[in-house]
Amino acid sequence: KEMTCRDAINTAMCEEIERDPKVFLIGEEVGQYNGAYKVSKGMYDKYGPSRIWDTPISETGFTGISVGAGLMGLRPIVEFMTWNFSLQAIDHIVNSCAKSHYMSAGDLKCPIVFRGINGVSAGVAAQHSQCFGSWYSSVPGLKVVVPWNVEDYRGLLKASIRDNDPVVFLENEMMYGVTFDHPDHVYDKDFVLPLNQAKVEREGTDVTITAFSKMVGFSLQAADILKRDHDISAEVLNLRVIRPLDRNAIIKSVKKTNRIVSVEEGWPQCGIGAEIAASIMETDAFDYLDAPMERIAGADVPMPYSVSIERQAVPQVENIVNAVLKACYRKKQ
Amino acid sequence: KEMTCRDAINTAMCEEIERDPKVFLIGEEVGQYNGAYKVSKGMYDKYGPSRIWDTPISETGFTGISVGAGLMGLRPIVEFMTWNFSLQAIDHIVNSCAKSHYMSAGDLKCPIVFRGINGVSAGVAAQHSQCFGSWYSSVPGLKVVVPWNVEDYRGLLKASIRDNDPVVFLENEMMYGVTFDHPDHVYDKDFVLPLNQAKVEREGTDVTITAFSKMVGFSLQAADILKRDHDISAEVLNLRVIRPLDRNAIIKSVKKTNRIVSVEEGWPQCGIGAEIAASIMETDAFDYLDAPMERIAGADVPMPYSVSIERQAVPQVENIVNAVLKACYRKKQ
Amino acid sequence: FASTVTVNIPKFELHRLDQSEMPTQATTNKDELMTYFKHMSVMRRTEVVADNLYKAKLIRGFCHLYDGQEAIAEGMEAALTYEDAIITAYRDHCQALARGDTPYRVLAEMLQKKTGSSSGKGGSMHYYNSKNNFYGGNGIVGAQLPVGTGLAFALKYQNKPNVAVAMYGDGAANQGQIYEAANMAALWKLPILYVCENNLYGMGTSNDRASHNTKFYTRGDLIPGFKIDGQNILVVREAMRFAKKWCVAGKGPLFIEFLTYRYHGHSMSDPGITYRTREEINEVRAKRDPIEIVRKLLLENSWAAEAELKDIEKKIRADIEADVEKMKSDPEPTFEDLYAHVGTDKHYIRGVEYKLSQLEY
Amino acid sequence: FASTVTVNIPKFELHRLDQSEMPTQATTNKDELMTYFKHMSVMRRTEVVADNLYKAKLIRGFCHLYDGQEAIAEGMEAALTYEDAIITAYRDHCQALARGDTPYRVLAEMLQKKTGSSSGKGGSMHYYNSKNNFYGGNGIVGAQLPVGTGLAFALKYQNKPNVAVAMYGDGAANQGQIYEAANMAALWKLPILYVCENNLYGMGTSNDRASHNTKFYTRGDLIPGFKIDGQNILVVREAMRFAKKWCVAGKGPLFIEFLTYRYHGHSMSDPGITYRTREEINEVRAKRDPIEIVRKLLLENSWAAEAELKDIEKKIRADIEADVEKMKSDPEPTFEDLYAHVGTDKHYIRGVEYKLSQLEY
Ligand SMILES: Cc1ncc(C[n+]2csc(CCOP(=O)(O)OP(=O)(O)O)c2C)c(N)n1
Ligand SMILES: Cc1ncc(C[n+]2csc(CCOP(=O)(O)OP(=O)(O)O)c2C)c(N)n1
Ligand SMILES: [Mg+2]
Ligand SMILES: [Mg+2]
Repeated sequence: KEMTCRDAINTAMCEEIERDPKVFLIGEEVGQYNGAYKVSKGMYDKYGPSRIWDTPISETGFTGISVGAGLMGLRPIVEFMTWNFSLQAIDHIVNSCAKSHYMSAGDLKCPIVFRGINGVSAGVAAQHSQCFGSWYSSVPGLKVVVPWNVEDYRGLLKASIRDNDPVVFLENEMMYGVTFDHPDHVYDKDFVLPLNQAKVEREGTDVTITAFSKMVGFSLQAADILKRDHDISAEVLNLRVIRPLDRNAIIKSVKKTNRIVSVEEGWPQCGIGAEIAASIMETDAFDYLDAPMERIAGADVPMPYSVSIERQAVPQVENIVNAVLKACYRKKQ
Repeated sequence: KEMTCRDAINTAMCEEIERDPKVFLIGEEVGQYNGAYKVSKGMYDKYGPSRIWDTPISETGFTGISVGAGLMGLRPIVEFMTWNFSLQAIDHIVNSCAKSHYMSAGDLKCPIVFRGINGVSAGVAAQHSQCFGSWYSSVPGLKVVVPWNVEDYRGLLKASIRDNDPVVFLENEMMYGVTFDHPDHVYDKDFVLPLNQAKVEREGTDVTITAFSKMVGFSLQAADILKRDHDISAEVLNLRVIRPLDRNAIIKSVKKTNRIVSVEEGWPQCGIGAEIAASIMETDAFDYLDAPMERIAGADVPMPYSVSIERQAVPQVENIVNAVLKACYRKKQ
Repeated sequence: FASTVTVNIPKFELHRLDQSEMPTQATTNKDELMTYFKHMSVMRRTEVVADNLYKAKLIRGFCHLYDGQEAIAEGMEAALTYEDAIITAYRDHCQALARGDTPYRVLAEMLQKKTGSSSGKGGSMHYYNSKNNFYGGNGIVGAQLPVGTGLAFALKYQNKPNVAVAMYGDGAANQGQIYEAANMAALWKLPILYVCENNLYGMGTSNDRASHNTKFYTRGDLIPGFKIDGQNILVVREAMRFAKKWCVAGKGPLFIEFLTYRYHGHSMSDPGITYRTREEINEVRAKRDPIEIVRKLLLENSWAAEAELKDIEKKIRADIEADVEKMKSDPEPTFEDLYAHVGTDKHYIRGVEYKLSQLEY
Repeated sequence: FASTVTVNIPKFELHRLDQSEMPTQATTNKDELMTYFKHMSVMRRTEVVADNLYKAKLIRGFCHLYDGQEAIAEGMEAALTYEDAIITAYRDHCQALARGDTPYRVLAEMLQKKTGSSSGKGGSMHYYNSKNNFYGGNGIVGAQLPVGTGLAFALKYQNKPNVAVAMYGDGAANQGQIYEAANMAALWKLPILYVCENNLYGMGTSNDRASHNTKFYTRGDLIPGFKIDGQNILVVREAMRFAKKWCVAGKGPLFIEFLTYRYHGHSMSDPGITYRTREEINEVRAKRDPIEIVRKLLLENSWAAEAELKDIEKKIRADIEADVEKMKSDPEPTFEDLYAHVGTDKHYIRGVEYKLSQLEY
């Protein structure tokens, strides 16, 4: 059955709103306008203003309000029109929310989902194209989810809404309109995925590619090219969740392939690739490496507008191919 | 000549305020109250309200105001009472400030210094004990400075105030009262240090320890113990600046010692240690490694209050010793 | 003896409210006053003890004492039930007590003990009691205001006939987030009371140096508000009764300003006398002390003898002293506690050293 | 013919200002009006062309058009000099033009060309011109308000007899940061004008669904403010002259609300007719169009003939068309530009691949 990622989010939210009266959606333009990116299309008409809350442009305010509602037992889904605007509200996510369970020694809980567009959209430039994956993934008390396809969007979002911890759910605008074909169970009302497991999207033996969000698709394309042109068998690991990061899956794969390339759209410094490098250094995975890890990441610049250099600022399929070739260099020589 | 780090900051600010009429200090309680931590003691009396600006508790507001003043050519020193409160203002640091030069293709400049207490103080718990080093260090357009001793505080702060880029200057409360003895030139009115170079605080041959801020002192202590008890000669590298990170110095040292331990107080995931691991992976430093890099970092938890577990949540000298021993394990065996 | 007494409430300063709606009198009786006296004395004693324990270096970090302001925490409680929700800032010991916590647990928390209210993990700024709808305790100035508005949101969402109270200081009034939250509260008619404890200073900054409009009760724009004395518990109680009724009737938020005073400095490192005079402090202690006001009422109405009240205070003092002696040998949190409560389920937690991590990877 | 004409200004809606202080008339002449007509026609044409180029997929990302609101940008400029500072939000093409940029550079920017105002790096939301004290262009709703207040801070710090203007929308009025900045502006008497362009909607949300108080000019609390028509450039000009004088006299900030309307949807993906009616749009176009108002004045006073004005418009149209044809073959930014201007000095920049980095490590 086919579906777009946009509809995957929409159906996941609808099902959970129908399942649990404590679940509601709140954010800018999510209601009467049907969502700035039409992700919540039809929901206001279906569920009305008691479940779908349009807010003023007050991220600090409505995020804090949602955290308060969550602390009292409701299950808010907070939409940031894009995650860039979460910077207005990041104190509430980190200090009012993520740390509460700990500071209260378990008394407070905040079952809340923060979701919206993260990372690079098309041509929206520096202030609207930042990946917040690594920042939020560094914060204890949060879970951080980075879906790629419809299966992910549905299974991970539904799991996030049902989860008892605060979840940061990072979507990708470029995937909203992309269609995937999945078996029926993905469309089941109770289809949930675990919030601590990566998925091998393609098995391989020569090199591991770790990726998340849109980069999973790019990595699969790279894997095709590598197979076709270089007879390299790449295993592609869709991270799915970057907190808690499924180190186990990464290490297992590296032990098999002995080589690894990390791919992400965000800035390189202190990114997810960096964490993977450190994880390999400090575990027995290191002993299995036949070459150092290669890292593909967004260029270390604010995002430019013009497509000519925007595409040079973010990973392309060919960059992944190059990195894999480099990682496999010694063998191929 | 002896001085505390607190006075190092104070004298550096005073000298720069006297040197350049465009430099001013702004923040909560910096003036009439002489600073929440008395860093700006005496400055209001000396320079008056036209150079020392007391603000309301409005971080978003006064940070944005300072950025605006910087864009018009002034040189604000913005004090966050602690960097935790920069979360209220982080959008201005990242989106209004760091990205401006780039988005305007060089037209806008913002010569501003954001400074204050970062990381772990004593017993102030989760909301007041977060290290923001890795977050800010990931942002292109910023410089991020992490001083340790009086030489650093003076030379790096004065350089930061004179620099034409926005600088994030991360101080450590636990160092404010600590005294250092330096040669006279450190107290020179024109003593500045480069904003892109690490410093070898102690030469060694067996292992490199990279550290910043308070952890430099801990690392030096660890080096003493390692020499005394294990005859291990540790080279201690004071990073000083984490954006741009002096990869050169790290790599040079690793090529000499063939082993490396990274030390930081912040959370491990996507931290500075992670970036160092990735930098080693992707450069020729990797080929010189005789053992994988070891990482010492704050525990992956919100900071607890009680000293009994607070000390277990942040690196102690013995942890550094342990990590070095592990990094040297193969050799010692 | 009269079984009740009625006192006059001074005139409210009003913003978009009508004087005729406001309470003018408060009636009370011996039992009530004795309860207030005891509760506020426990609060006062807890703070004084905290002060001493801090000086003895048994308490560390920040420690914001509430003495001088007790009539607000206790007066609010007298008008509310535990079905109503409260959130405050870092000056929160007495709110914790008012919401059902004990001096033992509150002080044990500060003493870094596992027997403390937050198992020694939160410290002075982080008390909670969700069972009694107390949500902290927040160390970030102003953050409690949107969060408190969210408590009101949840009450309304669930159609509860209750109110949420978000307390803040005169300094916090300059955080923009309150105006974002209040705007939504007004749009959505949420049952939220923004209670400003105006103790005249935010740290070392007086009202007029921080706020271009120091009438905090008027700062909700179209949201009605009032200002009144916060030192007389009966006044606070009646004001809060009025306010709760207002909210439960669906009229939306109110801005409430209680004029009060903190005896101590801002936190322990602040002597509190560089930006205000000893005379100013002494004047409040002499004329507007919340406990003395109740004591006077009890004595005037012959509902208690001076000695009886002194005995009560002595007993409280002795009890808390015994508590402290006992808790000194309570256990501290352990390495296991360090990793507990990061999330509601157990996952890999990276330790300071890799080998100290919880779970493999 | 009369060499000048004087028109009456409608009554200001006032907040803490006195009607007697407010301007009541505006005097203008042929030259001024012709200039306004030309400038606003250039603005209008630039936006229309941007619309078309967007539809032709030559412009990407967001593109917020200003047509309908031109009298504000141009009227402000008529009252200010380049020594005064301006900052606005993402709907900034026409402010860029008003501050001395050319349609060529403005459109080339949108067309992703290196010849664009920001060398193709900023795009539609990011125009700047520090030489003429234009500071953007900011894509974060509300952020320009504290930053703009900082411009005023710098003016005052340097004792300049000038004013800073921070423009924002009705939607942005609910960002708490404006109230933080305005409070400091009032405390410190900064020469800042908060100019709200009330076009009735923030994206798809009408004033009353977003703001509990929709009188934006009153929302500065004790800061005075006024509201007036923003479609007649003469009214805008006189209002701004009054406002500048106020600030330069050291009286501190003002809240100014101009009632206006955007013809297009919020950005290109918004048809703009789901939350408002075509009639509403047409009504403004017919009766309150800023360019038509000037055209009418020119014609009424026989300062220009209909054909003459049409010719001017045709010439503008042809010029911009020629510009666009020419710029289509302008170069795009290159890999070298990708790494330029991250900081003021050159340092290691990590590329997408390691080998694509600038400098070694
Ligand atoms: C966002 C933020 N900024 C600054 C601080 C530091 N700080 C803690 S309390 C305080 C003063 C608050 O004053 P007020 O709101 O009047 O409350 P009071 O202490 O008088 O009860 C400040 C500046 C903080 N904790 N959070
Ligand atoms: C902080 C932030 N939140 C949300 C957005 C998305 N956004 C861009 S413009 C806009 C509407 C603003 O409306 P208004 O202030 O009335 O200005 P107008 O577009 O009408 O000129 C929104 C919600 C943003 N850019 N920044
Ligand atoms: Mg106060
Ligand atoms: Mg608008």
